[in-house]
Amino acid sequence: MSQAFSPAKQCERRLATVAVLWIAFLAWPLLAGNDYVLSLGVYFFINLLLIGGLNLLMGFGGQISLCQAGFFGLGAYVSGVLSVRAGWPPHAGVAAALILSTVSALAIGLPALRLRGNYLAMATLGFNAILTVLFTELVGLTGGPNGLSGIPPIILAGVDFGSPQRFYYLAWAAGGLCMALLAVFLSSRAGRALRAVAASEVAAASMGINAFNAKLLAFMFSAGAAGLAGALYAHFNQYASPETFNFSASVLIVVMVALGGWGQYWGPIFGAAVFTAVPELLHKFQDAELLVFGAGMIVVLLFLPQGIAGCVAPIATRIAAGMTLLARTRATRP
Amino acid sequence: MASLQIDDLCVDFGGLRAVNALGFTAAEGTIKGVIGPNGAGKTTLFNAISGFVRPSRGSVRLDGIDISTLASHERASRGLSRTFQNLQLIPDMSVLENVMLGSHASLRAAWGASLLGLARREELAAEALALEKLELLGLADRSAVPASDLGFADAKLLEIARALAGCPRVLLLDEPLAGVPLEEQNRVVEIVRAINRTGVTIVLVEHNMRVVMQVCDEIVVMHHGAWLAEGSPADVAQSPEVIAAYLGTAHGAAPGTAPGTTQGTAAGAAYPQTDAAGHGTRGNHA
Amino acid sequence: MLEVRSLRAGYGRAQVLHDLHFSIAAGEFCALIGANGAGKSTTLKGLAGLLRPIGGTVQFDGEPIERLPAARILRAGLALVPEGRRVFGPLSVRDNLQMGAFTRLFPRKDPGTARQFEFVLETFPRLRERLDQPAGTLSGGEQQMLAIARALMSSPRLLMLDEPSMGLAPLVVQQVFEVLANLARNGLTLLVSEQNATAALAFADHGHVLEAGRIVQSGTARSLRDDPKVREAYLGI
Amino acid sequence: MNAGRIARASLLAVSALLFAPFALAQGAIRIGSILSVTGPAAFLGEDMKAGMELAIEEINAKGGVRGRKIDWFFYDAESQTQKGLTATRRLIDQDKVDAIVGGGNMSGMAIAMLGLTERAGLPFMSTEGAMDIVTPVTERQWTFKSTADDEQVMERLADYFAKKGIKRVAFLGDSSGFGQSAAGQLKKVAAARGLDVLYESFNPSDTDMMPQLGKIKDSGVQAIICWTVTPAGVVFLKQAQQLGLDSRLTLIHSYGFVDQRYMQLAGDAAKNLLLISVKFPVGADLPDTDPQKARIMTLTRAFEAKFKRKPNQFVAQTYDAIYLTRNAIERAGGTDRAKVRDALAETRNWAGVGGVFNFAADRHSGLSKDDLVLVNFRDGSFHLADYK
Amino acid sequence: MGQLPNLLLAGLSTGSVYALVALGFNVIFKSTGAINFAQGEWVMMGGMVAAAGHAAQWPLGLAVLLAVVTVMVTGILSERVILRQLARPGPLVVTLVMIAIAICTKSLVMLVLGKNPASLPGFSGSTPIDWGGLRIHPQTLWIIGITCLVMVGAHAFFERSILGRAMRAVAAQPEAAALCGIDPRMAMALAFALAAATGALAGAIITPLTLTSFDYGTVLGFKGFSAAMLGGMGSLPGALVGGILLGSLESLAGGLISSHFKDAVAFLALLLTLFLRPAGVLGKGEVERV
Repeated sequence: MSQAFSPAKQCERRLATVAVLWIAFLAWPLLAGNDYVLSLGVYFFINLLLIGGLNLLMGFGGQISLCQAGFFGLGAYVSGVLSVRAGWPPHAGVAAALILSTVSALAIGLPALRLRGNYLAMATLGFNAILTVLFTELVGLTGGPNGLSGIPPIILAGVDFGSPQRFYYLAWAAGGLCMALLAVFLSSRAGRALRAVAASEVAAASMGINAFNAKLLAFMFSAGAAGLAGALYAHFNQYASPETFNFSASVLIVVMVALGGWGQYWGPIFGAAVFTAVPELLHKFQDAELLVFGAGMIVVLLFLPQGIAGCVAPIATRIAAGMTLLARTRATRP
Repeated sequence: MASLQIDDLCVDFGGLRAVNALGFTAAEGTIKGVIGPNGAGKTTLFNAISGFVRPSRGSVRLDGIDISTLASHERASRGLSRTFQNLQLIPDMSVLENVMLGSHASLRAAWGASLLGLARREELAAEALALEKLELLGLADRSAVPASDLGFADAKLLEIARALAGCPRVLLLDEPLAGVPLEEQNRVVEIVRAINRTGVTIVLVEHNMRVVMQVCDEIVVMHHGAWLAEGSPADVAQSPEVIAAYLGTAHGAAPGTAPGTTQGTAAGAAYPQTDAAGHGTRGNHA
Repeated sequence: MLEVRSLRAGYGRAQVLHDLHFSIAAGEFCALIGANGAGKSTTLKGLAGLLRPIGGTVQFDGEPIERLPAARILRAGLALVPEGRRVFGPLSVRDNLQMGAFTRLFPRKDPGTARQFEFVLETFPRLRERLDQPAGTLSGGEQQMLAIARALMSSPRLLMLDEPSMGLAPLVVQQVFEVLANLARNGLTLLVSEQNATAALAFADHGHVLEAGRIVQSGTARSLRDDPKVREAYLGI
Repeated sequence: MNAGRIARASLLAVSALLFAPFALAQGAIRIGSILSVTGPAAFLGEDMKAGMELAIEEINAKGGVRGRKIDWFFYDAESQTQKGLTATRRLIDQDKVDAIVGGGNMSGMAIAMLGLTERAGLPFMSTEGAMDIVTPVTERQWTFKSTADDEQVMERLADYFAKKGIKRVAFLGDSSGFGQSAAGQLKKVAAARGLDVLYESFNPSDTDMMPQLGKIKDSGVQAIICWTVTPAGVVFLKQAQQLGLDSRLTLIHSYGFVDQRYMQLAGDAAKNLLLISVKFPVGADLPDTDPQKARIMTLTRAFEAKFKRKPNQFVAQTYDAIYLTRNAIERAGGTDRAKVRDALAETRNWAGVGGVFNFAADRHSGLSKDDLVLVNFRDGSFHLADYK
Repeated sequence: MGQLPNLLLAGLSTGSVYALVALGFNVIFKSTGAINFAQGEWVMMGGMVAAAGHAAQWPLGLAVLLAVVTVMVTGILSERVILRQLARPGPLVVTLVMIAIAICTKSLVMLVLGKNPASLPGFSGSTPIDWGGLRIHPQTLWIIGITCLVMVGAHAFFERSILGRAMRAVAAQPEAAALCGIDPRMAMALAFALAAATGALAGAIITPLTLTSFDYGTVLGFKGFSAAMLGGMGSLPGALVGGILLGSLESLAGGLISSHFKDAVAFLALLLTLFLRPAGVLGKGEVERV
């Protein structure tokens, strides 16, 4: 433990691990066997964007937002409506979704991030509620409660990403990009500043850190990631409906951040895996599904306060150390 | 190198005036001690200087420039660093990163650039600087552990290292010795001197009088938020007002009658003592 | 009355107290002096049951109390006036005093409480004038009086006070200590932690000097007051 | 490095679970169903599921379709469109069903699902209400539905209004797909039939309709049509009674509200209520000449024997849907998807329990206004109020 | 404009229920600093249990009592059996655990009491009272009356009773309260019991008007939380003012602007209030916070 520690090296290690992981993820379409299982992979990456973005804001920045599903929906509807109603090419819609969700986070964040703790939670929750009403009631644009159907698939450079096989690679790239950006950001000056703000705004200010800017940046990043996730979601399902993006969904994303590992770099991977896989696994419990889910959540919160990542990461480190040792002994053997 | 000049500073909390028309100057490259009895307003003074509380009057000048309207983070970027009496470390961050935080203000990479990882060279430089400061304070071998793993004394040193990483021109130290075991106190004193030798102006609040008398070039004595005395350690120690105020009414003062509060008890109402078994009460008024 | 043996305590990984030994006889007015961070508050919190000691024993009238929760220790007759007074700001002075007698009022009313109430109001006449005022609006000195009065409401046999002089004007400090001395004269056992060594040693019978979590010196108040080492360490002269 | 390895391992474990081998009946016909039996729409889902269960049991007990039993794949959409979509993918890609019956008992969900089924070229028999599910047919080649079209329902209502001399009505629909679709149809029908309609709406989760009812009260209409399947419809009745509207105006609820439980919840607030409904709930009151009467009574007895409670028209809706699909497969001579689709479109004059079904290549909704009646609720059960 | 009195009355009655829910949020917020997301589920459960009791031929009063007691026990058990296991019960973790408890509560109610919506008869029938053209459902009066009673009762409890004042003492100075022999865990259990009981009562009195079903809790909780924030988290009169303000805003927005956008209008007003007065309408900032 006493070896020299370096954030730059930590960043490189994380990037390398992400690279290896993402190369491994390339095998999913081969393993998946059918489009349904493959589509779970797509949802995994979309959830990763949602949870990873929120983990930056909540886990590392200590700011509670109950609007992640709102930004998710904003992304989905902006891109969906632009391509369905205005005939924009889908990739332009995706870009617009990314920009608009980030900008609306700026607009909400400017007043809201001056509030602390529960007040920020309330303000974001209110914004989510307003967005839900808009998604539901602007029937002419969004299709209302029936949802927006007929969203075209993404076509980039002549490649049609309509099928899950192709779309998987888009989601894969977006998820990987998000994790890489997070790795770089967390080991940077701005990332440190954000973590400092979460622990003590007083300490941060005494280091010359503008706490407000740090929080605003994290809020915009989390909203941007959610907006991108939403746009991808809309073009993948070619459909969006309002109840996917309501307050309960926001609460669930918060829960997934905690289950994966609050403020843990690898947390979102676990959170997204749980979020994607658990409904499939609990399916056989039928009516008791929710109960099993709630009980499981209590167990994780009580006994794994660091989330799944906090429990798995030390084991993984130990295994890594063991493997390195093994590799070395093998190498030194004649 | 810089000087810190305080003029006519007042801080009010509700009806209470915690700092009252205080003024003093810490000259370039000196160590200025601020002493005073508990509750004299020393920490409030520090908070006002570093921008955590808003003074109701008066000014704080750094090198003659009035900084009293700046936010605390802006003051820090101008070279005004401080430590805290009750630590303000980032517990789950490594020791090294805590120190790197200190150099936040002196790094120039924009938010976007650091998000995209374009500031690598600067990062590595900051890392090297942080390690250097940790070595100075003898914490280099613990750079990888989370700050929460450090003992109290080491944590105090870490705070100083972090303040130093910002390459401050003026350093405010709030009780750097409080809670530091005797055997380590000398080390801290040496470090404070070493920092001062590099040209950093230091303002020091400390209860350990031996240390204050040893290291400070000049001492200002606060009492009830106000200026009471100022001068060399020797002068201050001799000043009868200081002895009277700082040490409580001097030990000569007999516990005499006090107006108001205690008159009713002068005769001494007997304490209604419960007996050992805890049942009932015994006796009441005298 | 109180026997502390090898008391060790701390917060999380940081151990603050290292094998603390001392004892207090019944009726004694004892001062625990030391600089900021020496471990005075930790000691008192450990004794009052706010902090579970890592090791060592505390005997109160021969009974071990180091594992008891705060309420049980209070019932046994040991009360603490916390550092910084900690009055219940939104509650009235009267309510603050009643809360002090919580263990006797709840679950059943104790007739002695009314007498105790009269007694503390007699001891602190100022409080009687302010009975229905929210405690948060009192001055610092009055709050300190209230904090002491509140602790007295439980009819303790040993009263501990953590830095009663903190943030008070010297005149008020003097008044506080006079009240304490009076209580001591009337048979209450007292343990006062103080940074303000002069004030504490002026009134106490005995003193223990705490430094970095250890008792480094003990003796009568007079002997400590005149001890040049104590004078140097705490008075810097 | 290794945190990733574990993540990967857990993903693989998940996929292994998903691949758990299914005991496949050799040559069985695979029918998939998605309904919401939890969440806000669960109220209908339970009955709809029961109707399917009963139909499939009956079919299998009689030896299946041309000797092939039905293998039923059921998923709970939990009233969430996302869950419904995932389940649809699962039915299409993993369970490889031959047809899907049931679209989550939410019109919006059925519409979302049909994007996937159309692309996969899979026959989809929706049991949900909205007309948009099957129109335009050019974009709904593979989708059919076993419920009445709102167009037909509104025509039937307009007939009734004409009979009673009602000219001015208020339409108070919920903002879900169910209510919106009905409002859209009513606009067309009203224009053609010279009805004067005041449109108001509410959210399905609303617990207060005073603002809307206040406006309606002041507008001088003769009847109020409320369109919802949610308990908000009970609130409507209670508040209408509170304002004294129930005794002055004709109050009408939709076929989605024909449910004993709602009537009991409404209590005497429902005493003057009319509901437009398929004939199923009033089977006993039908004249013996009605082609459906016998079938309705048979199903009612079978259902009561199995589930120990009375069936409602939601049971009928899905029961018919399964039979429609079964018949099409039988006539198609197998599970060839295109043939099944064509066979469905050729369904003519088939008397189910919910009505007489007539599909066509350009009409994927089988019921007509003749299948609809007006009913009321008296003495604990539904009674026929207006037949043809 | 003739409907304005009706709108205000409707707002007052929904607002009263929001106020009761907000009261529950406040009590738990004061003792834990956490947002109790199970509050809405407790309201739902109160309605469901009362309805089940009534369906089982219990007299109405007894059915309501049954609901209050059952939910109170649920609240206490949630605290004793689950929350107490937390090694470090910080506000955030408690909030998350309460979300999990909310999910479990909702699911259990569904499994035990079924998925059907349920109702109760009006406490004194449902024949509208005519008041100069204003037709009032008698239950509306019950709701407003009971809310007033509960608010006055809560005020009396926190101002007069030993236990209530002890709870305030714990909230103001937990350590000093422990030194007075007040067990903070007792205060916590009491807070959960109180919050659950008021929640259950709110559920029972609103059910005759709005029905209830196992999935009604989330929306009620959401509205109650908003009302608590609007009035000022932790302030007792704030809960009342916040609840009635939110209820009236909704009702007026629904009647005068558009029933589609009434939630949006209400929340927009709420956001503006937050930005202009972050501590809520009656909040005193940090003064009386834990």
